[in-house]
Amino acid sequence: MTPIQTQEMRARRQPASALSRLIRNPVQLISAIILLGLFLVALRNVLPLNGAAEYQPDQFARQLIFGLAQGSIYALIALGYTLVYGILSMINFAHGEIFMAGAYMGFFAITAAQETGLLASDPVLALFITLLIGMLSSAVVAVLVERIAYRPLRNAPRLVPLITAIGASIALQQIFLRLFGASTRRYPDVGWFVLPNACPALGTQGLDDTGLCRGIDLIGGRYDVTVIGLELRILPIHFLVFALSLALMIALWLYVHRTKSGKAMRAVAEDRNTAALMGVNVDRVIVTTFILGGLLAGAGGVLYALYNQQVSPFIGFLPGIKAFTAAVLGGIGNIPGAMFGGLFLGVVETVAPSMLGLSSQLKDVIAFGLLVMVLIFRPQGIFGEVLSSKRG
Amino acid sequence: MIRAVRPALYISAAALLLVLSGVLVSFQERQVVAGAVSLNAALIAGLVLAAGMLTAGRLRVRSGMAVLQGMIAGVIVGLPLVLLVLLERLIDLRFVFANLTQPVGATLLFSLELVPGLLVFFSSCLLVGALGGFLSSVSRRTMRITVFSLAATVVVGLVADQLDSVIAPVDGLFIGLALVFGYVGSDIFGRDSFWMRLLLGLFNGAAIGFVAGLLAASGGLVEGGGLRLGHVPPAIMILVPGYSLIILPLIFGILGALGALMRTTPRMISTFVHYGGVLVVILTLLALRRGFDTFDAVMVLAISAWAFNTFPWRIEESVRQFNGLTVVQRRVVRVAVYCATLLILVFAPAFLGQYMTNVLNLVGLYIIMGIGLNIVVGNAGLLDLGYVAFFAIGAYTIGLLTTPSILTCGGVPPEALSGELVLTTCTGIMNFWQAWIVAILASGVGGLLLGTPVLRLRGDYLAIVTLGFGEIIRIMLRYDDFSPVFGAAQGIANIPRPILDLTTLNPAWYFVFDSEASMYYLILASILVAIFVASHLGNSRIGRAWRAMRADEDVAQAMGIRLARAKLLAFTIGAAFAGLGGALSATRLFGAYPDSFSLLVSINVLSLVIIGGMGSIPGVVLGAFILIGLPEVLRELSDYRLLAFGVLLVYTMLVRPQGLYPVRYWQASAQALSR
Amino acid sequence: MTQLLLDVQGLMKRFDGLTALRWVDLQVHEHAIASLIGPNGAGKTTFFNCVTGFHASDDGEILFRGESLWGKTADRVVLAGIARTFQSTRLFGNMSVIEHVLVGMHSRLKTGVLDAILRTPFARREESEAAQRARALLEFVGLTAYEQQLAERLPYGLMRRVEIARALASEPSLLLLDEPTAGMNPQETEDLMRFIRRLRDERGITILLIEHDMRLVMTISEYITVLDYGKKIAEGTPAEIQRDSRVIEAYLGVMPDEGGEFGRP
Amino acid sequence: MTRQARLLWVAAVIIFAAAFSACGQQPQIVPTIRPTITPTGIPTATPEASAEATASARLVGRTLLRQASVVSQGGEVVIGLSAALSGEGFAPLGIDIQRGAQLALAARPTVRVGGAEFVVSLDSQDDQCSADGGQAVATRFAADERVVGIVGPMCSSACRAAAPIFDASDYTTISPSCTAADLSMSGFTSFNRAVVSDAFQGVIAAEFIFRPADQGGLGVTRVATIHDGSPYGDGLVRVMSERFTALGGQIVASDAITVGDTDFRGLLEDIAQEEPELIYFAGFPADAARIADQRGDAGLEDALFMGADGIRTQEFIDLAGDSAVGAYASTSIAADSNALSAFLSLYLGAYGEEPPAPFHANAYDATNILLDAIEATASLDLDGSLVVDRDALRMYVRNVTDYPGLTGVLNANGSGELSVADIGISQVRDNAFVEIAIGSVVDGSVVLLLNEE
Repeated sequence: MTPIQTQEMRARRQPASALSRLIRNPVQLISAIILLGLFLVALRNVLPLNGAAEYQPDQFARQLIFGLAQGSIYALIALGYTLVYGILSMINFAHGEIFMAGAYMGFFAITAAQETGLLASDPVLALFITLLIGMLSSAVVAVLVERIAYRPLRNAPRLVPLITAIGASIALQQIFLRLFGASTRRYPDVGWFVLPNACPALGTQGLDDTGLCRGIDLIGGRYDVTVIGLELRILPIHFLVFALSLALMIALWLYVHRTKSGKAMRAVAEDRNTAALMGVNVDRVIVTTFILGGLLAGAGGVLYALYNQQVSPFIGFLPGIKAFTAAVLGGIGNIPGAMFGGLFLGVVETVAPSMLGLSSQLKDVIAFGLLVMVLIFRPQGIFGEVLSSKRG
Repeated sequence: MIRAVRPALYISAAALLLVLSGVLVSFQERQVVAGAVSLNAALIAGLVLAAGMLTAGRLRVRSGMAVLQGMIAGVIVGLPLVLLVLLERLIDLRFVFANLTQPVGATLLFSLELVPGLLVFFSSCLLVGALGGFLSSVSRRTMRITVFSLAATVVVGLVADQLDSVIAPVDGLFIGLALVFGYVGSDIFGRDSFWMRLLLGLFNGAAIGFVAGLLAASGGLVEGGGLRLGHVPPAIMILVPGYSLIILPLIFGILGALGALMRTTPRMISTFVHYGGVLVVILTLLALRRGFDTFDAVMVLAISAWAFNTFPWRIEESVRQFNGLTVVQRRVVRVAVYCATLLILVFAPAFLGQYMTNVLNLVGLYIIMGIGLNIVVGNAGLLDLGYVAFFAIGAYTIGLLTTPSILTCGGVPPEALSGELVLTTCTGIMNFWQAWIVAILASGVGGLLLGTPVLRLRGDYLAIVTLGFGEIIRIMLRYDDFSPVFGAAQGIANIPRPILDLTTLNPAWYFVFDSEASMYYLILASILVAIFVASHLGNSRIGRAWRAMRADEDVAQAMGIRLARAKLLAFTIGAAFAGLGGALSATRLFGAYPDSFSLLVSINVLSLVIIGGMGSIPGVVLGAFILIGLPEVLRELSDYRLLAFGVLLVYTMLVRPQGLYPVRYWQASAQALSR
Repeated sequence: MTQLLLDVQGLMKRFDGLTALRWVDLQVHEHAIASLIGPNGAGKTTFFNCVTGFHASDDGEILFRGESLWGKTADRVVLAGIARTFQSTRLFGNMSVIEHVLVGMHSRLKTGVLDAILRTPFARREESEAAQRARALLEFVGLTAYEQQLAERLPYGLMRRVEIARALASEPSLLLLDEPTAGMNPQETEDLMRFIRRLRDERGITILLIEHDMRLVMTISEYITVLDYGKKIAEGTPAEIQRDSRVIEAYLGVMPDEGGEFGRP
Repeated sequence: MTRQARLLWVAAVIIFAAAFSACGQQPQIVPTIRPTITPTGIPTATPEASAEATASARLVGRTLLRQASVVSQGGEVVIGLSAALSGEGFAPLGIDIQRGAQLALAARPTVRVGGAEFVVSLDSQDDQCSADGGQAVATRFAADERVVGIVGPMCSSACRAAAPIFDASDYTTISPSCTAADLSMSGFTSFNRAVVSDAFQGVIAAEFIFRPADQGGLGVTRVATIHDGSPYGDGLVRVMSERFTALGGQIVASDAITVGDTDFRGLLEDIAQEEPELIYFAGFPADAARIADQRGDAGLEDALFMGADGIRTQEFIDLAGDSAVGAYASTSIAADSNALSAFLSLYLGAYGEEPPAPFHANAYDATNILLDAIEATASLDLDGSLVVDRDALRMYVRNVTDYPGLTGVLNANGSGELSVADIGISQVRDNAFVEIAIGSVVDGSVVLLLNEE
């Protein structure tokens, strides 16, 4: 019997250094060079070489705010992707359309409110009802999609549910197109006035068309403000969108981490079969996940429509893809990660084209480029934990 | 109880969607049977019938109860529609449902007043529901025959105006005569020996052919001639007028022989002849009647009922017989089938006319791309949503190399050159064939480059990243700053059609591929090459490696398959096929325009691969004909093509994941045959 | 002693915190039938995965016929001549039995892309040879009757044999069998034992076996290594292992005291 | 298979491919004439340029055979209509064109040739405003012997894809809405259009923006241009920018949006840096409304907004809300003659709604010109059937002079342009487009006539 050698005698094999790993992997090498190149171009534009910088700080600040607003909408959708992926390790391609459904149903709600005069008399209530109806209808659509398209295929081979998801996404978009027509519809202008005593400070900007000042209009207001030397154009709706998505994210996080059914959800995410053995009703948990994802996407839809004022059956597709990118960026399956990913993507997408001096046609190229870079360098995303092969 | 009624609920929801989407308005004037049945009526009746059959079918009850069940289903579908019509009177639906250009009532109530209209509509729903219920209780065979012949009549009614010029009545007449004479003649005299029967059939057919030749030579068939019987020029006259007295007897002789062998030959050939004859009869009927009214409808219903009656039995027997054959016989049959289809494909443009050939060309392009994507998705299991990027690379390479562009004019953008200068400086312009090879190589390399970063990704990640690549390339092609190279939003125009200049061999051989038929042959040749390459690859060691990789990547690696190399190979070959198709599409459309390379193309190709049957080449061909050909022919349905794709994708995955023409069947038979 | 085929020294494998294998040494000699036993979760399958390149081991050395396999991926390991089966049979869903064996031969065949496309004489010859070899292998494992059937639809015992035939197709010199008798009745286990002996005697293949069926292990293996919690706690001939107190302790748990009512086996 | 044998195989394949392609014909040069608009002059395609272009077209298509449409006695003369009848975004435009043609045929149901009268019927096909659709419809008409002439196709990409096919069978097409500038300069023999080319619309728009207020213009020198990436948008912006810089104005920023995207604030913020006085957008209503609306968020609320005929619809006003007030749009219909208003009331009577798009009058004129051409060039055959010599028909349409159309007096310029050179400029005032000026090209230079307030 050979003597059992003791551990210490062995010379440990040092893990290869990060740099040498980078050199050996050509794909990472090339993308690193590209990233470096872009960074240098950005630096050249920002630094005030000969005279004023190509890219002014206040321009950066304004675009940062736009980016954050757009990013929080991406975040709300991305949360839906992360939840569903966590539970079923499947991308719910139709999630973009569920977002659109919320925006569209919100439109019918707010127009009905306008017709019945509620919008004029009590805008806050009307806005609340619109948000509620938007969220509920998205949840209903999400549950229907899960019930019809995903449940029967729960343990089919990996490719099958993915293809059903693509089919469901196209079908949903076309059903809305056939039912409600392709013409773009407009959310009516609505004013939500708060803090009337801020009137004197607002000066002329606070006056609406009737000439009197009723406070800060959270939805439609535009105010020029100079903050630490940067003259910025503040739209209160930006902060409303950002605040609401943050609040919803925190609420979701608390639900998942602090409640009983949240615990069940995490159990199912970990291992569906074992969770079932522990008495967790897996089907009900999955349905709740889709409902939560739907509610968040619906909220995102209504906020999006209030912010961009236009709704059509086609608005769901592109934001849906971008939101997936955000979810992967943040680390799929990780709730704060989805929020961060959404904001990060929103900002980069808005700021990068002008900072690099490119035309904004390339906005989507930057978004998809970012996705590829993340998957090359850190497939598990910024906050994600290493994807074990089981769920990878 | 609820479970039994669930199909009726689903169908009732579908009916509501149909009505609210305003589709009935655009279908209203589309007549299936002139004067009697409009497309609306056919659709609603079809839905109610299906609801009746499904509900009653589930409960497996005696006919009495079944009829009642059918009625209940009729109510479930009819009632919401009636309520909708009433609701419409109260509030204006047009604001919410924008597509309702006309009130729902007008389309549903057979243009009667409100109350009588509703009564007529509701009672007809009950009646049709009851019929559905009754059908489900009767024997399965009769149910299948009635349903299939009704469906066939509706389809023929819809497509009648396109099919009335496929066969000239005179041709149909002579083909029918040759078959009948061959069958009857050989039956009476040469009953016993096979060769005797064959000879007689041949002789009778040749006699018919001779008569046809005489008729053609006599000029009776010319426009306005007495025997023209219709406006379509008969093929007899077109085929080689000089030698008609030799060619025609030969062709009709073969037909006579086929007629003669109807009884004795293996079931397959007789089935083929049997249904070929049925098709010819229907086409001749349409060509004669030039319209489709109630009489035609009844005729087609009767013919299809008779045909479907024997259909399942004939198919089972031919499959049984086919399996019983020895290996050599099977190889002969396979070669015979291939030759027959090739023959039909070669003569198709002459029969179908320019418009149908144009449709076939579009279907052909999608077949080429489908075969390419089938390798990537069907065999290797890599869900590629950015396939249109390689299609675009192929098209733009042809565009750049066969027209004055920055590549062919030595780096000088052509706008800067005035007219004459272009001729002198742009010496780099290639002819189509050279550029085609470069296009295939370029898209192959594109596949390699785009494949490398995604090697380690799986399933959904891969789908999204390839979708991203597709979008990146589409945006780059349309990007303003690249306009001297790619022409930005204008794309590249004036791409010439291919010219085959064989004047060195024989001064007369100078072919310009400018007509639809010439492009058809070019596309047909490309498809054959594509099938040749893809099936050989699929059946080889590499094909097996791909299929293993698709089933279980880790185990495949344990079998010695280098995953990176296999995936890259699949990507490259798939991309090369797309490049081949892209080049043909660019020259066919005389230009490469950025709008025609949208994500929609990738989804179209993906749908026909998946619905056709992942991994099966005949599945791709079948998928292309149904998903691309049908909407082109039924143009008013082309608006609902995307809706149909979406629903079909979900339906296929739920009910028939292996697709319409599953690879299992194809591969097993291919292997069996190849031994 | 016959020539050393597989020499694993100080194999180390950590899964972020959990040390699955801790300094494991294992030697297998040419034409030997060796076994690797140990309670569940001892790291036996992880050991197989590290040797066959499924998992990258963190430290240690793997020498096969003197050539180092450390850091090589699974496809290179099978080229070197090591084949394996899996604990739960992982067959290809869309393939027939004979296709499984043909895929198993993938590393031994040379048909390239061009040969396949043009179906050159070389390709056709290699294909027919491969088919013949595959049929011979099926004959050897007794699956000739099921050649064209979908592998996943066969009964469990036959699926096991398909997996073994697939592993043999790459003409290995070392075959790693991961609990081949799991789910088999005694009669089938008996057949398998004879089959393993025939493999070693007729085809000269060295066998390394992971097994829980002690009767099979003790009768068939010439050398046994015991793992517990990722550490090698004993190795030697079946007789020595049976007497080794640490092995008993690992399997039956800690003895209450010397003369306890359990007593010696 | 030894290595050399395999290499042999590869070599054989390559040699075969090279040989096969080498014997292909020497590359035939097709001089594509991109829309080379001379900086100063108006894009006039001089007659000799078109002859040379026709020669090259011949190289592309088959040599033009002398073909004729034959309509047997008692049969119908068929006029083909190619427009987008489906596809929600384009359907309103296509249906509007179809109605224009139908109204023309309602007024003139028959054609009188040599004493015999033939009923004229309209065969409408859906070209889905795409290259594929345009070509499919073109082959369908080319295959039908009874079709004499074609009104359409509708969109520039369809026009460009279908033209070679119509050329090959020597057809005559008059498009009521293909405005891409280069279509009449690419040597297509079959292409004509009864609508003002973008070349004119862009030039007149540039003049209107640049000219000082007292000469009827806006007096703006700093302009930012945005287009929606479609051939129409890209071509129009190119022409306008070229003319505007020639006049001395400055294009401070030029960018493009991707259709389907909804948030342009980043783009507008970028443009705001250059402080443009006016934003010129070439595209369709939904995107135009978003840009008009979101420009306020980026600090450009005092910048003017101008579009082209694509946005001159009620949909733009509804979607842009109050930020549409004061927006300008150039459009092809200028002459507000009483014939036009009579036609509009006829339209309202027949279809119960205002025309949703601007091209109905152009379709009306195109159909009538085709009917005139048939009556002028057709002849009766011995057996009484009508024979229309397509080449003669084509020449007739290419040389129409002083035709009193709804859109003004139309003159052909010999290479496909068949329209008056007047462009109307209108502005959004209390929720509707009001025409405020008419620009026309008078022998090379632009004359701006202001409507009295």
